[in-house]
Amino acid sequence: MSGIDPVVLFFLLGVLAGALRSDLRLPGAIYEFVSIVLLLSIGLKGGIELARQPAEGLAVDIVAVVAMGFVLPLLAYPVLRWVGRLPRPDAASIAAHYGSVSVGTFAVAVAYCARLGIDYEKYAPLFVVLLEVPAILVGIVIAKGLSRDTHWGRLSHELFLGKSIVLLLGGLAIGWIAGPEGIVPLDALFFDLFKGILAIFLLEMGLIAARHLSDVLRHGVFLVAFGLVAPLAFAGIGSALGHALGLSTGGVLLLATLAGSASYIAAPAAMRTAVPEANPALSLTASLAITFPFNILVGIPLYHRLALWWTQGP
Amino acid sequence: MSGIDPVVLFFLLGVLAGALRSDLRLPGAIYEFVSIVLLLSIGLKGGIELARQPAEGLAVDIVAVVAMGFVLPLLAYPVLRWVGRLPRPDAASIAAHYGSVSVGTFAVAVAYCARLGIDYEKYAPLFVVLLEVPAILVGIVIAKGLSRDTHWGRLSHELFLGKSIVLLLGGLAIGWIAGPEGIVPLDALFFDLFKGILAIFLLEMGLIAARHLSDVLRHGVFLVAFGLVAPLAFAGIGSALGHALGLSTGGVLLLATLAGSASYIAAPAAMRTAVPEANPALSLTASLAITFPFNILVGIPLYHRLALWWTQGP
Amino acid sequence: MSGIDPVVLFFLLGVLAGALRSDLRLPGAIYEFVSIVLLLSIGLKGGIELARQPAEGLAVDIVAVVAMGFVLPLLAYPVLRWVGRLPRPDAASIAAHYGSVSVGTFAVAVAYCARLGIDYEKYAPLFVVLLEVPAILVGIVIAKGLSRDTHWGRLSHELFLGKSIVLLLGGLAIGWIAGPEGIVPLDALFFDLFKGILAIFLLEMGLIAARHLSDVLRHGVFLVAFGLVAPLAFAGIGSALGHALGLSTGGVLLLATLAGSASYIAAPAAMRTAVPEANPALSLTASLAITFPFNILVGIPLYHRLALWWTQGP
Amino acid sequence: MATHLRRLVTVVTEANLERSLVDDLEQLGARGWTITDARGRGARGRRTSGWEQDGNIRIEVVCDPELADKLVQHLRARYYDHYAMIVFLHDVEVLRPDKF
Amino acid sequence: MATHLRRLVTVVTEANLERSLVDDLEQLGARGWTITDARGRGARGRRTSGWEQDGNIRIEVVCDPELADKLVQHLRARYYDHYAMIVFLHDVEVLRPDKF
Amino acid sequence: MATHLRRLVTVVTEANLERSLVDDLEQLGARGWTITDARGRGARGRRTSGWEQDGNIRIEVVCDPELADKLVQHLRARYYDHYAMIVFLHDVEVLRPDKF
Ligand SMILES: Nc1ncnc2c1ncn2[C@@H]1O[C@H](COP(=O)(O)O)[C@@H](O)[C@H]1O
Ligand SMILES: Nc1ncnc2c1ncn2[C@@H]1O[C@H](COP(=O)(O)O)[C@@H](O)[C@H]1O
Ligand SMILES: Nc1ncnc2c1ncn2[C@@H]1O[C@H](COP(=O)(O)O)[C@@H](O)[C@H]1O
Ligand code: NA
Ligand code: NA
Ligand code: NA
Repeated sequence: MSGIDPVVLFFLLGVLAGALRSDLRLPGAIYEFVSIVLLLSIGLKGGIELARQPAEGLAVDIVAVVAMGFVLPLLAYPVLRWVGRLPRPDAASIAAHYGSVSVGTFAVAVAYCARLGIDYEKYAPLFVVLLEVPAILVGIVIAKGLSRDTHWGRLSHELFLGKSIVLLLGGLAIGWIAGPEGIVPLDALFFDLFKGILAIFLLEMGLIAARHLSDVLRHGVFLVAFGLVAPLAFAGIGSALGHALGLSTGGVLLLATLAGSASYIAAPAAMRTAVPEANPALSLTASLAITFPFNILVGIPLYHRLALWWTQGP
Repeated sequence: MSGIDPVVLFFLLGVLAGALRSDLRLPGAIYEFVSIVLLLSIGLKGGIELARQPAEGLAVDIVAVVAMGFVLPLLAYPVLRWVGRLPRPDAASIAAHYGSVSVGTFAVAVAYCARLGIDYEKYAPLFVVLLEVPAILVGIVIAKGLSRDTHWGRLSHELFLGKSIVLLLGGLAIGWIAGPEGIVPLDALFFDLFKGILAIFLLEMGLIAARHLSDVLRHGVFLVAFGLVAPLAFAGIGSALGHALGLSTGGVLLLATLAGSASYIAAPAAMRTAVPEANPALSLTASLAITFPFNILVGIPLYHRLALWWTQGP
Repeated sequence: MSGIDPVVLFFLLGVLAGALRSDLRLPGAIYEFVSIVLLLSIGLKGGIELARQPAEGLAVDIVAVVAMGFVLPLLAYPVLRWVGRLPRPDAASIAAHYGSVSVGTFAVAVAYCARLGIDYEKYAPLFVVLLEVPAILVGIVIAKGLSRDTHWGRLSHELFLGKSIVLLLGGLAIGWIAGPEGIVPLDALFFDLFKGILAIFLLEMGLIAARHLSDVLRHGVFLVAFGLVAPLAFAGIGSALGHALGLSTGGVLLLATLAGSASYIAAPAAMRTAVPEANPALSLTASLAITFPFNILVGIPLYHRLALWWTQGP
Repeated sequence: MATHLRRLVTVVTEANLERSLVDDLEQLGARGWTITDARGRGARGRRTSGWEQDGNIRIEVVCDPELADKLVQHLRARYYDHYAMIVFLHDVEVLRPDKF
Repeated sequence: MATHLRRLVTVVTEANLERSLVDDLEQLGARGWTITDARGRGARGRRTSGWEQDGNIRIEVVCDPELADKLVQHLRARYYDHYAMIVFLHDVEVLRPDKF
Repeated sequence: MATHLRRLVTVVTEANLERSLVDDLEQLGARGWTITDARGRGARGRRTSGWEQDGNIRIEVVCDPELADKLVQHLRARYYDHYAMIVFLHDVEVLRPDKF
């Protein structure tokens, strides 16, 4: 569908450097900064477009997307529990990770659209916000029931005020209030640098993924298979929903990507607190070392075809 | 006087996130980097303009501005001591903070001028340098007298070679030596990114201010009142001086902003060393959680009107 | 040959601030980030140009440059050992530093060429990669012989997978694969910001150099003399080789600069592990506080003349 | 110089427990603590700083023996089974006994 | 393995005192020290790293009992009243007694 | 609360030795360690963090006396002569003796 995106090459460079045990490493402060800028950029971009052409009748989309966020982990759990024979907490935790989303994967898909000039609904960043939390809630309830032990107050605080939601919504709001002209002086940082910053981010993700690669085999062939099949299945569901909602090709592609992506920031942190019995290495390895690379290398172009198939017919 | 500047929205986002106790935080290294770039940008900009059109007869301006730096804390002290009934060290320390200046506030005012196309004397960054130290010296002398205990040597070293003075003067010098053309290759970092970097800076300032907001009420209504009235009064003085010196509207606005701003970097550090009896929470809360937000949200547009009133008549 | 480059003024500002013991400092995370971006930029630039016009017959250049990397420390060692009367490990270690290269110096030379519009062979970043390691190997062998004690495996891993080689080669590969158009979205970070980031880097290098300046005199006049004469001599050799290989003026200038530069990252780390008896203060002071400033202030313009002399005749 | 004996409890654990542990310390009545960032290895594998989900913290609490006991019991009950954590204690001397 | 007893003095205090404390240590004749960045809570409230005016440092000095005494006295006299600071000490074993 | 005695070995040394020391710890059989970044001064001069070639690390190992001895001997033999390094040890109490 066209050559590989150079930002993805940065990911591969990171994986290679990590696998060869190079001493290359990105300071934690830089990783945090780079993710903050990415989240703000994505939010701002969405907000500006909303200011330009207000999205009407968003209510249906919102409800449908949130519903998908609740359903996906319910589909994943039985497979993990009975096909994969994983203990309940682990199955629930992995289900939560795969029902939730990865902003990094979304950013790569956005860059993909930009590169190929694919249009999409500009409120797409909202989907990220909507999909992040529901699956995590479901995962916790599966693991623990609606038990008193769970500090729901603290937990939902942690979930709804997590860094990514605050920055995405904040960016959306600022972009919407300030509008396209208002943001112009900020373009240099948030838009012109977007891909460069994404490249740095992916370099670090590659280094991190490489650190977890050695764990992949230890966890057995089921986890690998799940990490490759789940994104495909979920992207299928996401693209079907996108089509049903009447989204454009780009919109379908992005919703498929989100559905097919697995969280490696919000979900791990929340599951660690709420379901400590779950082994964090399992879910993190799957989402970070299998599904993330799969999605950015193979998945996104595939979901593009899928979206074209839905919107233009076979 | 026109819609709100989007960079100010970043400040509000920070305050909101902080007040809701979100886990959003900016790494210390990024905060430091961002302030370094801001200081250099401001200095470079001034230096370039000085290279373009040399400012003649600056001597009078310099003397007058420095004099104002010595006078302002002398005006604040009696109010703090006898109206506010604060202990001598605290009153002296707060007076020093308000007599000195905030570079962050200055940066927002510069962005304000740029957005509305308001011209100003390009040597304005010099005012920042000139105003930073005198009030701190006065504050120390009020608190301690000209006592032997004070290590004046070490102290003035710390003051005159503090980060902000070194970077502002360094930037001025480099800009002046290299001139507009020489700096062109550096424009991308220091000028194109200026507002984006200011946005990140203000996001963090919002988070910091929020952390101190809860202290505001504890310190009583006097401190709040002082934090709101002092900037107005001092900005009045600053604008009058600016007018007397024959500055343009923008110049009057900037000098008013500086006079009305309160230090939260140089003054706290110096007072902590020289007047340890003063409670740092008092002065920091006032300058950071009251006066800084007031100035960037309300003050600067107000000082603009004030400047127009001086330069164009009522 | 034209006024001083403003990035060099940032170096001087750093030296001044450091010498006056200002509290200005750049966070370690920023220094690391800035060097990562510089290395990637240099690599990418080379890769893009290689994609544009493939360099044929590079084999001869490669062999010749690597050979120079082996020869330079062999020339330096006798001088250090018998003229400077340094102990064998110290002489070997310093020889390794001066035979190897400084990427920071190379970046300043690249900026110098860009500013004066001097063309050079675009595969020049390869020279950096080729010259980094050989001299270090030679230094270790001089110091220790081919002894069993040296963990050659671990050592060569450390050398060939060091940060600078990975990033330079990685950048080259990515630039080469993606080609000029592919990289366009990354231009803002890696090319537009190049000089600004170099300025920040040099500011920090100035601060570091200043910290080591006080050591210079302690180590005696021989070290100072060596730190000034060695770059001249080695740049002479580098320029002769460049001329022999038929490089353009810019290519000769860059190869001279590399030969004349002394490592302060790869070599110190490697010598510390492999030749712990060598006093790291000696070699670091020479390369960082003497040779680096000399090269960027005086050396590069001089090597430019030298290159002109070779390519255009006297 | 008259000094007084207190206990120093040191905990090394996962960085994302920080908020939760600070809440615990407040509830147990600790009057102060000190936290530094750390990395390391233990039974639950290598933990490298630099990425949010990884990384350790090292918490120190100077307190009287009763609180030390309560704290250690609490940590054992609540965290030992499922989190990367080590705890060790020893006596230290302080000057202001009323402060700890 | 023959070891020798020395004192380890640990100070946790405001980060902006670093320069001043290092000067003090030099004047008192300490031959070495180690500093790490820290955050924490105490009688003077919560101190979070990440912003220049906030943040703590944690200084360790291994020394003989005399210097430990002098150091602690000095800290008490000069800083206890007005700065966020705690100090604690205990014995440690070292191998090279002449080094400390 | 039943506690068990173990040894805490603390090493402060050059940051660029980290990889090498971690290898040593693994070979000597240490089951865990904790590392923090540090700066400081000692016989080999001032070491400030912030630049790669400078900077210290501070390694802590909780272990039984035999391993503590072996570790200290190894450090002395391999690093004392040529590297900036200090080592000190003392007893600490732990709850899970099988862990260390
Ligand atoms: N024996 C040990 N000595 C020092 N630190 C340790 C030791 N064992 C574990 N740690 C630290 O405690 C953390 C959690 O340990 P664990 O629960 O054993 O994985 C590790 O990541 C290390 O930082
Ligand atoms: N009981 C304690 N245990 C450990 N650290 C403490 C304790 N009390 C205070 N600290 C640390 O010492 C700093 C200054 O304490 P204070 O002077 O009590 O505010 C705090 O910010 C903490 O980092
Ligand atoms: N007496 C001491 N107390 C605490 N830390 C020390 C002491 N001496 C040295 N250090 C630390 O150990 C490192 C190496 O020490 P040295 O080998 O003496 O240069 C120094 O950089 C300090 O961080
Ligand atoms: Na998903
Ligand atoms: Na003021
Ligand atoms: Na060289």
